[in-house]
Amino acid sequence: MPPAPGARSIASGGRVLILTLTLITLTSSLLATDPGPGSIAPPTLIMVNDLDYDNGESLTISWVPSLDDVPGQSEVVAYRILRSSGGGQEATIGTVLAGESTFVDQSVNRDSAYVYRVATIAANGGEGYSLPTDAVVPNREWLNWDLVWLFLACLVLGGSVVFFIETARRGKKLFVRKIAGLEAIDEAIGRATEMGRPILYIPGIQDMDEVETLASLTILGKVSRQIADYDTQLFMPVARSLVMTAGRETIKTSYLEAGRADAFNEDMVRYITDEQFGYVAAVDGYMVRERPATIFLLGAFFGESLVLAEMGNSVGAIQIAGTARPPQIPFFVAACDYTLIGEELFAASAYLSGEPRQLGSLKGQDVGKGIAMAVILIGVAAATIAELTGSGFFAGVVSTLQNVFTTR
Amino acid sequence: MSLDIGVWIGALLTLGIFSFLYRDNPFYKLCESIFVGVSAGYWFCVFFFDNMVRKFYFGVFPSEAGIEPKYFLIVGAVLGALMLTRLIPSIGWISRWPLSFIVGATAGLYMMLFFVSNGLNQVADTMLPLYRETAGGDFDPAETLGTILVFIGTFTGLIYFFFSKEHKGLFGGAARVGIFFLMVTFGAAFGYTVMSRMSLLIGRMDFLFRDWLGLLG
Amino acid sequence: MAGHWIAVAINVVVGLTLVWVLVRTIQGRPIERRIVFVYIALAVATPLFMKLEAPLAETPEVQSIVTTIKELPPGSRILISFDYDPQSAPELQPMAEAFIKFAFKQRHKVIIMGLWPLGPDQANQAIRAALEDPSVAELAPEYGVDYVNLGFQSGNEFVIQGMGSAFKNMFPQDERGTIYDNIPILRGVTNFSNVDYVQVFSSGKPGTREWVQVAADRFGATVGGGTTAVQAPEMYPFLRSNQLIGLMGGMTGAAEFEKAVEELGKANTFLLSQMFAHATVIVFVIFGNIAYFRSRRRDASTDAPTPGGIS
Amino acid sequence: MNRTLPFLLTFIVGFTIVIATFSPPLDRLAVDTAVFFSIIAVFAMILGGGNLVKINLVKITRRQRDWQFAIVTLVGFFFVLIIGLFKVGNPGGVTGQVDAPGTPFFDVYTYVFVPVGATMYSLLAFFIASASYRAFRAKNREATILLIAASIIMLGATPFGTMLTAWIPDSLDIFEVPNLHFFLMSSPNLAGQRAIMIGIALGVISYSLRVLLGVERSHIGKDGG
Repeated sequence: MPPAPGARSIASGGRVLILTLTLITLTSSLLATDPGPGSIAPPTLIMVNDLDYDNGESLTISWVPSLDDVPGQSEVVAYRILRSSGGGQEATIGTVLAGESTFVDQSVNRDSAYVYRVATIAANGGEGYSLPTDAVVPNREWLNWDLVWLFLACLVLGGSVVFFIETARRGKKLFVRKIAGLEAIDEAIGRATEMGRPILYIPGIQDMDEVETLASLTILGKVSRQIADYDTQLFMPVARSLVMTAGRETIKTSYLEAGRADAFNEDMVRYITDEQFGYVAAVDGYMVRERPATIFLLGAFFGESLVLAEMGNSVGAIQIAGTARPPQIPFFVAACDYTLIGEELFAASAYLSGEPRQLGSLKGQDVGKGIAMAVILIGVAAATIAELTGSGFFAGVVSTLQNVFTTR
Repeated sequence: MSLDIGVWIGALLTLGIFSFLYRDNPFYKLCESIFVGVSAGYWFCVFFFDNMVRKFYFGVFPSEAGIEPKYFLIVGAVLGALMLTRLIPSIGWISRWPLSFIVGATAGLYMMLFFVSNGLNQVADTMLPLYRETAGGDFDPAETLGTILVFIGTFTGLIYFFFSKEHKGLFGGAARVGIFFLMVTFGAAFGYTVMSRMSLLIGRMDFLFRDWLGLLG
Repeated sequence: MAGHWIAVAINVVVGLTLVWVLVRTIQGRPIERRIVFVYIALAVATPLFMKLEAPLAETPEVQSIVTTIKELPPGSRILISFDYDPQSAPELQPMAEAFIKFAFKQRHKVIIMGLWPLGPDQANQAIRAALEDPSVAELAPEYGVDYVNLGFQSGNEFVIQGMGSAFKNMFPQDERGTIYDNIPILRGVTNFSNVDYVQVFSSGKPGTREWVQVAADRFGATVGGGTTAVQAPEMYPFLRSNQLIGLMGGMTGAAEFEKAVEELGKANTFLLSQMFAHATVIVFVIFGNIAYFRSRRRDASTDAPTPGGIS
Repeated sequence: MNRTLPFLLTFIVGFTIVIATFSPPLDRLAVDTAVFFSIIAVFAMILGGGNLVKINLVKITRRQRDWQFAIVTLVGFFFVLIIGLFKVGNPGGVTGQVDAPGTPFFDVYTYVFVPVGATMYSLLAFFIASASYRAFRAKNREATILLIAASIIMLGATPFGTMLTAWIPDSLDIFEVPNLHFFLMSSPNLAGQRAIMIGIALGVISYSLRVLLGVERSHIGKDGG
């Protein structure tokens, strides 16, 4: 992949700041309507726009097509865009087909000023040149002011999470309700120990660039810490090599913390294959042969969720599942003993740690939820009043709120 | 019946996998082992050529003149090479550096992605009047009911997810309403999943009867 | 036609045996799962031989895609991303074929790409199928002028983000190795602002969700989705909020699209099997629950432990 | 040192990407990070592939159960690896696309990979049927709602639903299955989806902050490890 010569801002809205507007007088364009033999009308009204909030790596040139450029006729073939900078040589930087009226120049530097001309190219080889534009310097913006509301929202939410982490750290007790699936973990590990059968931990089938996988590995940290205490056998088959490495690291840490470094074994974590159902086939085989007493299915799951959960159910294991993918949740609900739904998966590691600071972060995200609910309530109420009474004030409230909460 | 050897291999493998439905058997195990080995090798090659050769090598040493080399990619390769320190147990802890890099990048990236698309925009889209009119200006009962349900469901669903309050009393009642809405969502997901899986089975049957046996026009 | 009647006969017989299943289930002796498997196999296979036409309702999700495409002036540029692999082809290929035929007949320019390695190959198959259609062949769409396949680019949603700056950055050349700037259809196409519509066919991640999040939300592209049925429910929030213009969900969505654009194809053939399979699943859910309620009532009256068999 | 550097790396990389969202000159960072990830993943695959080979070799040498199939797995793995990495039979030679049509690598994909994968996937249809007979019980009010919704969707998704309720008069057409189907999908389902999505967003943000701020650092490991 070649480097992007002119990467532009991700989200600059549609607002375009017109820096330069070079008007070719009406007279000259009228004159151009009567071209002599071999000559052709040039494009007019050449404008050079610099996009708001970009990296200063592109300029957009637009024009009013030549009067000879009539749809369905082939007198005009194309437009040629010429550019010069710093009084240097003028060069063609691009050509577009007849009928087009814009060109994005992505080969500009922030430090230079550019002058453009656009030429009509006729079928008979004739060319009609526009007047040159004023010089334009592409502008770089360090901050995208279109996103200021997003930034503030980040600050509020991030701030509340950090605030409660701090509050908890200073020793204030924070209440967190029971989450059944997580309460059951102790029991599930204990059961495997009693039965003398292994525990199977499945961290989903996605790689480390998926936040659900990260969450699953943090839960693995807490779970394997307990497993180390109980001295129960743990097996974790994975579908990604990176997850294998990270999983080993996580389990090893837990075993070290439990003072059971001797019991740790790299083969607890095993890479199977990246292929979804190749992985499933192997894990199913393991379940049938080894009959694990407890199965954790936590992470990003797709179609394989049902196969794994059904198979685990049929070998009589206690199953604790969790995913943020709604399509897979019903199958977990049906075939597993406990299911963590969406947000609960991400809260699980904090909950399991029991550490005040971690629990504080849950409180912080509840504040976020509270704000979301309050905004929804106000927004809906205002929208309803506006709809019923036609009040401009309430309509204004709604559109302001929507504006704040919409980033597209 | 097909004369194409590829179709035959495909059909035999298909039957081998289907035989698992009766019980686990050597024919199935054979297909499974082939699949595990072949797929691991396949993805290794694809990732190698796509990531190492195309992205990394041609990123640092562009094949065409005039393209700026991306030397910073070498940092990525160094991080990657650090993963291999795991092969030497005494310095294996160095592999935490690339892992930390990945964890940080993933956390940072997803934070913003989910905040915008899953969070803010969904909140904004729920702010609709609970009284809806048709295009002609009359009261629209269906739309009104729909909007009210979306509002109640979203609101109570969020209550269900509250962690710092016990589900008791009025709050607990609301959370219960919320879980009902979640159950409809899961029911819908179930229905659609059935649909999807059946389609795949239809595809396989079509392959066996049409492409292999030639029984269908 | 013989196949049709044999299939119908088999279905009548199989339907009658369901009574036996019901009786056994009520008696607390549920049938083995392997017998359930046989029912599903028959429910899917036999309708393939039947020749019946099934009625189909119109849904706003699918119709809005059709209307959007129809309202575009001829010569509009449509970007299609093929984000699936052969494993999901049974669901998505019929959809893709019908869509491409329709786009060609509306005389639109089609730009193809894929975020899944094998997507562009599926696209080529769909194009081949479309070109076999006599009425499309008549229009003789030309590669490079009327359609182009940019191939696969890895990087998931980052590819879409990169395309927001310039398509060329992500796809320096097309699948056949032609330099981006030398492809006539791509002249003047810098980024999303130069395409009129984006259609995604997806079966997972990256897929329609990522296109909505990046192309629609960040760059304001008009995005329509075509997903496997599994993915469809997740798309409704985007649909309701107009982040997604329309949606074809699974085989039914494809069948409806085929009907709406008068391109009856595979999806309509498969729909009958789909219908029988669904009916079978529903019947089994009902049977299972009848047995469950009866056993519960027995428990309540005799205080006996839960009978086994249902696990 | 063993813990501080990884923590700093996580912290700096994470927050740089967050800040980059707001800064046009930096917004390519996210794209470049993804390339880094891909490169690191390839090195990790060496470890994964090595693990696969090791496990199967152990199985064969110790004559563990089903060791014969371990040979099949290894042969399949190395066969594909060799024809892939050395581009055996590739018309484009060593510079050709590895999975170009016409190569043995592509054939393996088309004739082994696709049919087995698709069939494995379609096994799900059978599992769903048996699950619906044995597992989907209206055990309580929640489960009942789930089942009813699922049934309406399954009916509404095929012509079956249309036929079943076609007799309902037009004035009550909201009760026809296709309409119920759309109503369910666009209202209660949407509400549930939205609650889940907003919840997940908050969960991810809180989780990410815990990771980036080092409150949660199990991925970093323990000193001296």
